[in-house]
Amino acid sequence: MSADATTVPAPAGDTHADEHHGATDGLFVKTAIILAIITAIEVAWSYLPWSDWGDGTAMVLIEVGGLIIMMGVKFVIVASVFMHLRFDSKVLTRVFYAGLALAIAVYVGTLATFEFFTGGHSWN
Amino acid sequence: MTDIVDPHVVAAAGDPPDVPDATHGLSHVTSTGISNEKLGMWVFLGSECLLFGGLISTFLLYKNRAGYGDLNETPHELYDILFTSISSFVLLMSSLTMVLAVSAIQRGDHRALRTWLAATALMGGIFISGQVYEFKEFLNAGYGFTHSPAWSAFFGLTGFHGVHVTLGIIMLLSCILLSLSGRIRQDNAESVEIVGLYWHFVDVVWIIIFTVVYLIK
Amino acid sequence: MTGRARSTTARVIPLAVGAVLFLASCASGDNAPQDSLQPESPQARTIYNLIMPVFAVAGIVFFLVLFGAIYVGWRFRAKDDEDFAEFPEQVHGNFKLEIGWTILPALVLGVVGIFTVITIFDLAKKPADDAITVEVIGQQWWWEYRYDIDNDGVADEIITANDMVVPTGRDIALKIQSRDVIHSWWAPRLHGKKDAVPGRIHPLTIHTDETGEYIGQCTEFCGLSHAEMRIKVVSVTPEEFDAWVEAQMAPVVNPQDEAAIQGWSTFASTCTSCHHVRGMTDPASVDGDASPSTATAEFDYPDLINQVAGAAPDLTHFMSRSTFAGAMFDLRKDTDECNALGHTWASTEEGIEKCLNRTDLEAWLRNAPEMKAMYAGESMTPESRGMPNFNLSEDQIDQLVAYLITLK
Amino acid sequence: MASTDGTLALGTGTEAPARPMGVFARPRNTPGWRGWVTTVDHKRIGIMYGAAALFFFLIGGVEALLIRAQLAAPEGKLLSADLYNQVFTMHGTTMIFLAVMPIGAAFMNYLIPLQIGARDVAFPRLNALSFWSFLFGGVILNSAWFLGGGADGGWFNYAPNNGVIFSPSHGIDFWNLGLIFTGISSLVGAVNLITTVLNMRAPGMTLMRMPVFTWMSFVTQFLLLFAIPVLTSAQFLLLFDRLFGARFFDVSMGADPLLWEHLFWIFGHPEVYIMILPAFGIVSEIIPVFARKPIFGYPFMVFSGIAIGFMGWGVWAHHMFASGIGPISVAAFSVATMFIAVPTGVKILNWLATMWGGKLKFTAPMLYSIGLVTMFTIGGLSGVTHAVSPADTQQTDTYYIVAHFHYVLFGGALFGFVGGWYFWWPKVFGFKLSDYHGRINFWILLVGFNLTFGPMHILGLQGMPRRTYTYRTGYGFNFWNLVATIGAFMIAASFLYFFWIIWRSYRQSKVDAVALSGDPWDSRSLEWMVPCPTPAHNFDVTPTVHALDDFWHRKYDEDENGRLVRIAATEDVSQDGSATDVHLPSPSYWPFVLAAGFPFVAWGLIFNMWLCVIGGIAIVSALWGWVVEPSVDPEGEHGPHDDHHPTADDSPAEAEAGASEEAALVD
Ligand code: HEA
Ligand code: HEA
Ligand code: HEC
Ligand code: CUA
Ligand SMILES: [Cu+2]
Repeated sequence: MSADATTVPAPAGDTHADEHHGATDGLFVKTAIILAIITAIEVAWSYLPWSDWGDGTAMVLIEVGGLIIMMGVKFVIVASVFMHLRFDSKVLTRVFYAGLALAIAVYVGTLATFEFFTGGHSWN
Repeated sequence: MTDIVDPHVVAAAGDPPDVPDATHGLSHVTSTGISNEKLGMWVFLGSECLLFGGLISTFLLYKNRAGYGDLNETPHELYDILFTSISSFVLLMSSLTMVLAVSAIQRGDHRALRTWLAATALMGGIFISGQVYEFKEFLNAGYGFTHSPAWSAFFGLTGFHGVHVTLGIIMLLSCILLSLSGRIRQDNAESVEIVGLYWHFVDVVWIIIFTVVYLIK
Repeated sequence: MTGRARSTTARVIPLAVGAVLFLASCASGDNAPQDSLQPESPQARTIYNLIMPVFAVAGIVFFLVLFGAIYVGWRFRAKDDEDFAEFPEQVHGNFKLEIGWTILPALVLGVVGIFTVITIFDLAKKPADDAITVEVIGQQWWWEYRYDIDNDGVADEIITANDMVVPTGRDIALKIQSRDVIHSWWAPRLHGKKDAVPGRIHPLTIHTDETGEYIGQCTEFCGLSHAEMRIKVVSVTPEEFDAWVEAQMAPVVNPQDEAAIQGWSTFASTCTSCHHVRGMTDPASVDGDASPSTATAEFDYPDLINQVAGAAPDLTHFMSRSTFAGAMFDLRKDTDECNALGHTWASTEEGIEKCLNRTDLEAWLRNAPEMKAMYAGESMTPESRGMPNFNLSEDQIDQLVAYLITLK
Repeated sequence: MASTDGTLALGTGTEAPARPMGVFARPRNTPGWRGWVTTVDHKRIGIMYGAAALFFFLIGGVEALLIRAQLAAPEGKLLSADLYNQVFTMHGTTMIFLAVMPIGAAFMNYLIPLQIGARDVAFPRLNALSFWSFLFGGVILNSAWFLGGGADGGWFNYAPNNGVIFSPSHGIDFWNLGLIFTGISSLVGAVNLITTVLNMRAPGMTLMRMPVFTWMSFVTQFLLLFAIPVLTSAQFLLLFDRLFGARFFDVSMGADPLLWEHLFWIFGHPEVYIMILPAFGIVSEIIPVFARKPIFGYPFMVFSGIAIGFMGWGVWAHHMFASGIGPISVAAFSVATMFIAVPTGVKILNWLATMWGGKLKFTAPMLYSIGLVTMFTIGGLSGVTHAVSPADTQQTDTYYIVAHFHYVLFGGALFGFVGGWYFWWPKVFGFKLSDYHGRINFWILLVGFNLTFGPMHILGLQGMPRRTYTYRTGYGFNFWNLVATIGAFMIAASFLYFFWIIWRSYRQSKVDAVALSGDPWDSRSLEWMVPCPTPAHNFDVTPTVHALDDFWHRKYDEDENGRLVRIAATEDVSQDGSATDVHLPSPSYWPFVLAAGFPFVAWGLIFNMWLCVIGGIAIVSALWGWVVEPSVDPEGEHGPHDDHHPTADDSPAEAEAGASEEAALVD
């Protein structure tokens, strides 16, 4: 935000005009519609009889992968549009996604050591 | 002291031009140009990712360790996906009303602000009611918080999220009250925006929970 | 110092090695039986051979930094305040140098890393096919061992505690488990440690080349008596081992002499809610003064009442052990003469006469919680752990000991 | 003060909110203890952090002495097994969470705003909340001693030994709740200081002009920001297990105890860098001053610090090499761990290179810094030997590990901190500590320290397990344990000496009161530009920064031959602290009241829910008071230049952050 906007009580109307480049109510509504559509696809997707189709495990991978991708898309849309990350300073994006990336890294690492990485001689 | 400048004009970005000091250092301008409050909120949200991540991972690790004997159903076997989809959808849409509230106060439209805030809080309330109903169903089926690791993890995670939503609702209602008493003005619209950030965050966390905890078997 | 330090660089290496040797020699054989730098098995030697060069590298780096600091400190010290007030050349950095000391350690560590990874997978190999499988089960605060000699995946009826008897020259595949909290099984001269985590079974392969006793200790903090949860691996020749196995499989013989019979019935009434003696018959089924050998009815064990872990040491062949209560106490007196008798010390009357550590055993029966810190409690609750005080009379204690020594 | 940012001001501007709560009339700059309780001044908060941490350090130290007394000889009888377990658990917990971390926080609080040329931190009241919740967290933890015994599960408190069945006393509940509240303290502090560093820098203070100490603190705060919530999530699980019968660690129902280990160490390893990085920052400030040279390779110093912070996230399972996570994970974490030695080595060598070619003056701060460089290296190298995981299976849970971490924590962090005390003492208290005695003290401490922890390497390799209340003759443990105990008492003596030095130097300063210049060491960074002790408003005028080591460059410049020449007298480029019309955030009761509610919540959860109600009332009313209280008192004292404050200010977001903290503890 500009220096003026923060220090001088600005006249009504344009205080934050410069801050939200193009973040209009119309955009928000459109975004919400897109989110709604993705959610509908997600739910439908999860109802599809994946395991009946072809090679079971591969299909399950597609199912899960698809759900994860749709989830990611929704997440990014909300963060960028509703939470204004797209329109705000990059610093905000960095601190937030740093936390998110770190969380994904350490927790995926942890779950992986539980699930896959036994290797060697094992009784379990 | 010739090199003292007005920090209003220059924020840590290379060598500043020489401008005489006018403020005695009490700066209203920050180095990044973002207000402290907003930056602080985002920093805090970054940390919340790790908190929810811990609980989500716990659930993922435990989701099939549902118990022994007769009462050995996993949460997945009891979910009513359609029901949860609807309440998730309501929460998702509350993000829209929230953002409309912010945009209203930025325009200076106080009535619209209050309307949208109320709508948001109401949708949050619907979501929470849905959750309470869902919990009751599970309890009736014999699965409580203390049943097994899977159920502890389920209630722990969703309950924890529910508490976040509840806190968000309280904040929204406080904003309505503050607005009614004239304490929220157009030029401090950012306070609503910050409450909004919290609200959206709680929503995006649910986006993850809904997929990872409910949809993926 | 100034001049010498530079030329000392070459002498630093022997110094570092010397320091390591000093560490290693601080303990020799007998007076440091738990020394991790005295490997006596292939596995422990593998580890040793990996760590010694690393110690040397560490020693070298340490001496470089230490003498570097001393040297720099000496050479560039300000002589006095005036000298200090003058400015040295203002160096802001040296990119090449810094890149150099980023890359050099990385290379050193890369090499260390490669050998480390190789060793990790080497030690994680499957044990040999003829390996004997032993279930190692930790509980507060003692270890139980169950054997699967023929390796058919079904534990044989050999359940012992404290002493783990193994033959030389064969891989022993351990299945490390726990019944309550996390413990860690460690016999330093044989192998590194491995945690016993409840709900999981962890593998560890050990192998002894020479007969003897290898001692160790539980090393994951497991509550009150963690300090006294000891380990003893007794390695014997394959022949002796076969004999031991046979003896362990043999059923118990009912006691014959009067005191022992009394002890038997006290045991049946007081102790069997926790301890089992395999093949024990019911003293109550002995008619009148007919010989105990006529007692035929299998003893019907009551439910275990107070051990969180769900077990107390199996006493079937109690006298084949050299220690008791988590190897905290000697069962066989710790004298050269008795130790020389090995694990069969109690097979003869004379051995028992001379070598039984009666004092501690009686004291244990008199008041176990006083001998070892346990949460035994005044009364037994589902949460209590360890063996309570039964306020037995001295006569009862004598009789119990008379009975226990029949459990050969 | 950006915390009072105009955009966030509530209220209409005409009606300045009256005294928010009748009883609690807004505190003014009260002298005496009330001034301290209500202060929001980062300097006073820093001092309180330091004092409280030192107090807890003494408690932890006395616990350490009990441990050493018990282990002086085999079969020690001073402590029972039960008491011993409590004592070492509380020793480790106290030293880490209540001594070393808050001493670091003390330095960071005091110095960061000064070093970046700010008047205060971004959220002064949240800063006070950080301090008070740390203090009350410590009170909760230590109140266990009077309410049924301390925690007895070890400082990392593995499941399921931390469950009610295995630890039926309430000790672990105190541990758990106490650390949740100190965690809130750290988290709030992290949000605050990160925002401060990002947002409150003086004009021209770019990131790459920040002093190394500020940089290391900045990295530390990110580590805290992301590590604390992981511990908190584990603690929630434990809390629900212990107090409400959840099954997160109930193995009989299929739970896996390794979950706790992972969560704890995902926090725990970054935690060790949280403890060391501020100390690294401190010596990076001290060494250049007494070598009369700039820090060698500033960018490398900064980036190695960032690298350490970053890599610190990928190595946690090196604490679990024996826990059965399987060879693939072990190999990965082994190698990852080793490479942390690379950036750390860069630091060590850059410090030596800073000294190289300098004019070294061995003042007490300098000695302690060199002590860190050498002693930390010993600890770091033993760390690398742990990273060799097959070897670690021989070392883990023995005294060799105990040796490692005392070398890095005491030989690293504490040596740095003590050096920092000597260095900044005049800035904080306006008098210098006796350098002569400081140097003697250093040598006593150095010898005592090595006597205590050096032998532990040998003990560990000889197979002495840690956390054992007793050992036996015949294992080769006797001699070295005795040596270690003697060393420990020597450390104790050196700290008593240190306190005497403080007292003596204080007396001395009263006797011959020489006015202390703002810059007693001829130093480099901005905090030395203002008088000693620092005036309440820090800077008379916000300095504009042109370079790294800006203050130095105001004093000196290079001539044509590259020699340094003085271009200005120190007094001419310093500020005299005489400004009078500076707005400062006003003191507040609420942070204290809010945090004072915490112990009641904790005791309530343990003993009686009604206590929770009392705590809850304190917390809720404090939150409310906080929200309606302007962060700058409209009636408070301030100068005439008021025109930038057309309205009474408040900052709801600050309160919200508080509220979501609240959420965290209510959950
Ligand atoms: C300040 C705290 C601190 C710091 C900085 C460190 C630093 C390091 N630590 Fe340490 N550590 C602890 C505190 C710390 N540690 C604590 C408290 C525990 C025990 C917890 C418990 O169990 O209670 C522990 C335990 C611990 C373990 C687990 C041991 C076990 O329980 O089995 C391991 C294993 O890898 C380890 C490794 C390391 C490594 C590789 C470093 C590295 O960062 C060190 C890097 C530094 C150097 C190597 C020296 C300087 C470098 C050079 C001069 C360059 C040249 C060097 C080479 C080429 C080698 N540490
Ligand atoms: C920063 C952290 C830190 C610090 C500074 C210390 C300092 C010391 N520690 Fe610490 N220690 C730990 C962190 C630390 N420790 C941790 C994390 C553990 C692991 C715990 C666990 O296993 O769970 C541990 C464990 C540990 C053990 C192992 C216990 C065991 O495994 O059984 C031992 C044993 O000797 C020990 C000794 C010491 C000693 C002698 C000091 C000394 O340096 C202490 C010096 C300080 C003093 C002596 C106080 C000085 C002042 C006075 C005495 C004046 C008296 C004043 C009054 C009476 C008012 N510590
Ligand atoms: C409530 C359970 C319980 C009862 C009843 C009980 N014990 Fe024990 N006993 C234990 C436990 C547990 C141990 C292992 C203690 C340890 O080492 O920490 C033990 C250990 C022993 C040992 C050492 C065994 C070994 O190999 O280490 C002997 C001998 C023994 N008990 C004898 C008896 C006798 C005789 C009685 C009856 C008078 C008795 N016990 C009753 C629980 C019990
Ligand atoms: Cu079992 Cu320690
Ligand atoms: Cu670590």
